Amino acid sequence: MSKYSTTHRVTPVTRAGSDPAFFSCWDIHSYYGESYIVQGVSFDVREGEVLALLGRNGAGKTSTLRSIARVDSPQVTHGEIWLDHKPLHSMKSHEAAQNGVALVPEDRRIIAGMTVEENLILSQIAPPIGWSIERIYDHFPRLAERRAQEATTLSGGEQQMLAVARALARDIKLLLLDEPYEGLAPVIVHEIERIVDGIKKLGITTIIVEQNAVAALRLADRAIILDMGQVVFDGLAQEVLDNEDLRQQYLAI
Amino acid sequence: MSDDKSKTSELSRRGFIKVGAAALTAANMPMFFVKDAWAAKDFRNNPGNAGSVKFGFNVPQTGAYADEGADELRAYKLAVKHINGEGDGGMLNTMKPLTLKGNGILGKKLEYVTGDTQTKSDAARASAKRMIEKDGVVMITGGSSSGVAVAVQGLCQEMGVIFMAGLTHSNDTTGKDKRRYGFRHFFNAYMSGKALGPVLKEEMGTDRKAYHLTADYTWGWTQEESIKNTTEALGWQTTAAVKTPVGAGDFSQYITPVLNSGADVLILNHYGKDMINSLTQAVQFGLRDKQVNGKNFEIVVPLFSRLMAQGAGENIKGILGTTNWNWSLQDEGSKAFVKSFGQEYGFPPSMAAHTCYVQALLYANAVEQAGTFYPPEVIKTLEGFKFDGMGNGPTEYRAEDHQCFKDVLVVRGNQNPTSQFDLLQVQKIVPRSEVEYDAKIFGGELGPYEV
Amino acid sequence: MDAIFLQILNGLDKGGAYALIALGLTLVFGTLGVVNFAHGALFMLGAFCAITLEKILTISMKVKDESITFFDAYKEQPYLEIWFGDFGTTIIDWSVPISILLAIPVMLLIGLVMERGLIKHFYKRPHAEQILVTFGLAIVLQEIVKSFFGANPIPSPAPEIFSGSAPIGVLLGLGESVVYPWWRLIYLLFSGIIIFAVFAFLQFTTFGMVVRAGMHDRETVGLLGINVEHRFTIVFGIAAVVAGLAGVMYAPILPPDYHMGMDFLVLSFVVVVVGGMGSLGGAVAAGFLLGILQSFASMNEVKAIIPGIDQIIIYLVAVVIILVRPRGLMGRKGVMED
Amino acid sequence: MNMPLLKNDWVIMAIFTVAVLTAPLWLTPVGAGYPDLMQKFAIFGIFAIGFNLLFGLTGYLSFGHAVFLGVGSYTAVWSFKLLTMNVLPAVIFSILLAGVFAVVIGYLSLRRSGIYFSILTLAFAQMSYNLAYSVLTPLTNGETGLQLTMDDPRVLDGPVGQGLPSTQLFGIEMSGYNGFYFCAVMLILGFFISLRIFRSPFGLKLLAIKSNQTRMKYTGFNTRPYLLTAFVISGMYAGLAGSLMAVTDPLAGAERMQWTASGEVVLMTILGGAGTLFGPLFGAGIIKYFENIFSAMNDGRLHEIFAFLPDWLENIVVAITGEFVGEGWHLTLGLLFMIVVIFLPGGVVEGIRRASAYVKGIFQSSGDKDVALSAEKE
Repeated sequence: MSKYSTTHRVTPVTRAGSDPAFFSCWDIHSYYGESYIVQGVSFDVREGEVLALLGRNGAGKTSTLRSIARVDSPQVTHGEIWLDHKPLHSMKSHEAAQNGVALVPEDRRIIAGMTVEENLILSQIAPPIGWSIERIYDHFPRLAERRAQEATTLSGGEQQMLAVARALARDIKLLLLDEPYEGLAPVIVHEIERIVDGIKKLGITTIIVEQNAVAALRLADRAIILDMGQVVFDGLAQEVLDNEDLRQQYLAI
Repeated sequence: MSDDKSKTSELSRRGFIKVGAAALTAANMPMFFVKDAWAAKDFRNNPGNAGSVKFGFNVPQTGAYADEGADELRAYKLAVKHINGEGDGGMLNTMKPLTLKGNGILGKKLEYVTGDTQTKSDAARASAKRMIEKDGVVMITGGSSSGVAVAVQGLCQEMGVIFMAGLTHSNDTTGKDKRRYGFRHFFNAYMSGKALGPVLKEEMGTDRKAYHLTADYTWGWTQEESIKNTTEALGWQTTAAVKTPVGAGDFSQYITPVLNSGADVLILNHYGKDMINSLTQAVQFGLRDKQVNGKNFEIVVPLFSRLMAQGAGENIKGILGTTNWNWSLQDEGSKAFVKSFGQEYGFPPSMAAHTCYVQALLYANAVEQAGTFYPPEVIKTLEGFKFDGMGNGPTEYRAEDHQCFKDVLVVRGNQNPTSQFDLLQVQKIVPRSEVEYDAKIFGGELGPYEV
Repeated sequence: MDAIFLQILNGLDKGGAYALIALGLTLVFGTLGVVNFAHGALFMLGAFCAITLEKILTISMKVKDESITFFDAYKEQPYLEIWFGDFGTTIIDWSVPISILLAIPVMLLIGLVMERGLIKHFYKRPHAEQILVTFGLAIVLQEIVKSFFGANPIPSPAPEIFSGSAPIGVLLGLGESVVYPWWRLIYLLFSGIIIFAVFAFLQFTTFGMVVRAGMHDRETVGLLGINVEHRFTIVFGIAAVVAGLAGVMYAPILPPDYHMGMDFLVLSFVVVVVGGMGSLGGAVAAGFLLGILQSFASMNEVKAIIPGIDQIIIYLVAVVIILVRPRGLMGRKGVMED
Repeated sequence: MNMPLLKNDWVIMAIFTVAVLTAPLWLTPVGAGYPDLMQKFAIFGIFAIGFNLLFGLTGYLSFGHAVFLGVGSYTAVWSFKLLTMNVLPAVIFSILLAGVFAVVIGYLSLRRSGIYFSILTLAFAQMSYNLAYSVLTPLTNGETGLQLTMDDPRVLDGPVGQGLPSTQLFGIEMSGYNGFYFCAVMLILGFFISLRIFRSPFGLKLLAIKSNQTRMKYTGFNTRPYLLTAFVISGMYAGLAGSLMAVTDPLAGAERMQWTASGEVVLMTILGGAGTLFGPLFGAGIIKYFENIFSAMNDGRLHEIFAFLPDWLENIVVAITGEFVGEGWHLTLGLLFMIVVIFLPGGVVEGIRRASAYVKGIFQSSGDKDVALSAEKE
């Protein structure tokens, strides 16, 4: 299990369930078919906290998020995931979603062949329902303008907005943001950053995965660095910004 | 070599055997196969001193003709019983001349093996080979299509085992593809045409325009040709003859052109499922209610069977066709067979059952008469064999082509059936003399007695 | 001209049947991602719903034919006729349309049981294994039907009043010789209604919206808290019902036998693929297109130029379309391309 | 199959050769030790091995492979009719012509992948079948099948005596056991080539294509020539199998090209275990065994088999088993397909592997069950 252990390896301080952490995952192991991707990841998130999940390409960041959201692949073979005293590890993705998890995937996954509004309606079919569609339109006037447009014809930034809006349309406890800035022009990145900042102000617990570590760290309270499927650092966001060795070794910045 | 042909004489006859090759074979051959081979007399599957012999019943058990195959098998089992002296004896009581004694064949108890032809040549041949190579049968019989019959007949010729064909209506079976080791009790397309001719003339006159829909394969072609020859001789015109793919399912695209073709008779050269579908759909298109050229539009189905009539239901009523045999025949042989079949199974036999039953009896009788299972002698006995009391009046197995000649039935779908089995009404029994023809017209060669 | 008009009708009619079968097949492909070789068997089971109902309705009082002693020959009269007279006769006459009422619950149940009991476990298995298991299921289903009903086709006529042909030539001013069977017109209408109903259901209901979304991106729909699997089970049931109804209504055109599903299977796959994997509209368009082309290729005039073209037209068109358009008429990228 | 001994190809070949050549001995107790069925085992074994080279290695599921079987058969029979009854030219021409067909069909079909590829191959095969059955009757003799006749020219052979000549290999007649041994030698050769391909860099490339075609394309690697080569090799195997069918029984029918025939080899391969060396052989054997032995059982035969039971029990057992044999053999086959896929994903070979791992587990450790489990995981 620990053939990739490194000097920075952090032993989990809490065992999930035994500590009243709002969100907690403990020793999760996930596989894509034969390949072993997440190799014993453990961490906690406090309510309202924003956590940046960092690491190089292939370090297992997206896989960790997907493991938490309980989608079919990667397959979690071991470990526990708790959100607000509910055992996510024994749920399927739709059950996890009904218990307040929302994943905004890296490629946004806007449903093709449907309008903006239909994409929003779709996210309000299953409970618990969050913002009303009117409130979303108030908040994202760009989406209101394009409500009848086929959603996949939106620009990248607008699609990202829609993906986030889709999460807000549900009553969520944990937002998982996967590469929200990826592939967007700098101007748009600023806009999305403002939106994410707004979400933080709403007090929604968030885990953000981002290649652009600096941008993520600006936003995050805490950071975790993954390397080869394992947690090699768990500390304050500021610490990562301060520790150049760490950044060079694991983030190449 | 010797193991598969079971005969030594062949080695010299073929003359191209090399000593080394024979040695190789012998070395490869498991011992237990050699044992019987050399002890045997000189033909394949010689029962020798064994107390029993086996027939191979090769019938379609799966696929579209499985019901026909099931009926064939019932008839065969009945034949085995009767030959072994069990049951009421069936046609053994009516067959003349009769050599069988009701104690098996030449004193040997008759047993049987079964196989599934799947109505595919390859599967039928594989099944027949199993019967010959593994089960050691002395005769193979059965089948329900001409393709299968020709394929198995060819195999039986090569392997030196007699084949009594089941349902096969193509002229080729005893024409260009005839074989010394194959015999056919069923009638053929040519005879259907000959038999239908006078009835068509009587019913529909001589001024008709016929439209053919023909299954696009060899049987369909021979039937179309035979019927065309007959009707054109009557003075009918042939408006069109359209080939349809086998298993087309929906024939509507072939039927609509008939509507405006000016034809007043539709001739369906289809068999089995194709016939059931094309007839059902032709009736749906209102062809039977149509008036063309001041005459009632008519549909003719040259080859009928009771199972097909069942499948077509109401649509068959009043339709003319020919059939090899029907259970309502009142001759002694037919009555005896229908009675024992009915008592055994609770319903009347189909023409497939009749054909197969008779074939099994005829072979057994020929062996008994020849006093040996040696195929060339049995073949010689069957060739030109004349008999009566097995339905359809006096019958002959013609020596030149192994085709059976007997009366042919022209039937009509029954308008008012008296029971659930009373589907076909015999319109006319066409005497044998009217359907006979010269064996040379279809060519082919029987091949040798000795193989 | 008349001939061409009739061939178009023939093609539409045939196309309606192809489209109905292909529609269900595509629904299952598109939602569950399962290659369902048992879909033809569902079509066959539908047709046998009609046969079964007819058999039930015509349970008869049997009067033995005393003249024959050695087998069970009887003349029969259905109890319905004895009890209700002409009304009973009419009910029996209408057994094919009535059996739609039987087929809907039965096929739905069969579909749900099939999906929950078997197909469910094969979502993530390789397509080859899906093919093998559903092919095995198709064989088992048809052998069961065979052991109950035999291998011979069983006639199941349409109601008497639809037995003739409609004089559409007179109605449309094309001449008297243009007639078309009532039942085939009804079949065409029926397939149109069913296709429309399925599309309307998918387009205008919330359930349908979820299904459409799920066909595009199952995972994301799950992430929105929707139990997709549960809904897809129902979609499978609907596909079974569509196939079953296609079978029921086809019974008067093609007397059903146990093998009819297998006969349609290959063709319906060709239709689905020509239409493009995962595209419902494509499946329907391809069904009608191939139906019409097949009808025209069967015309004597065409066959005289290219002998045997009616034997291969469907496959030839399939080859051309797939080679010219990589994903069939309206297929989506990445669906069943690996 | 992770016994170290079996890692050595020559050991595999030696065992395989002995097993095939002694087949008459060990197949007889199960009722399959007669020439025709053993020929079929070998022929369909070759067909399935060839199919596996395409499907098992590349993942491309051809649904029209029977067309090459048919082409092989027709070519062989024409060679018997026109040239000589010697089987060598027939086999060679069949393989070559099947190869030519495979180049054309493969070139076109491989422009697409996934189910589009499958349907393209299916369409080519169905067109060939429909034409061979009807329009091409002068070439194929349609429904009846292409047969030898007395007046065939056979330019290389002298005039024949009475009756139709037999196929022969320099004088050795190719029916019965000789035919089987000829097919067996071809099977051994075919298996050897397949083994070499599995182990070769070419085979590994094919496997790489199977696991990730898109990635290989991105890296600028042109997969098409590799796929086409695999397709043609596999078509030639089918051509060989088709010619052997004609060698052991000089007749060629159109049904050999029907989709059901193509489907059969697909089922054989999946049933045995696609992508494994031995799987297709097992699959071919099982299906042919069912077709020939199970279909031939009837009530009489069942009564013989169960004669050891008390009468009342015998009747019940015969009544029940009777539903699954004879005319019910399709039902058994269908159930078998389902059972194998449900319980043994990966086919019969997977089943054998699991069983052997389980047995090993029992022998290696009394008490430590983890060994068996870990063996399974490997």
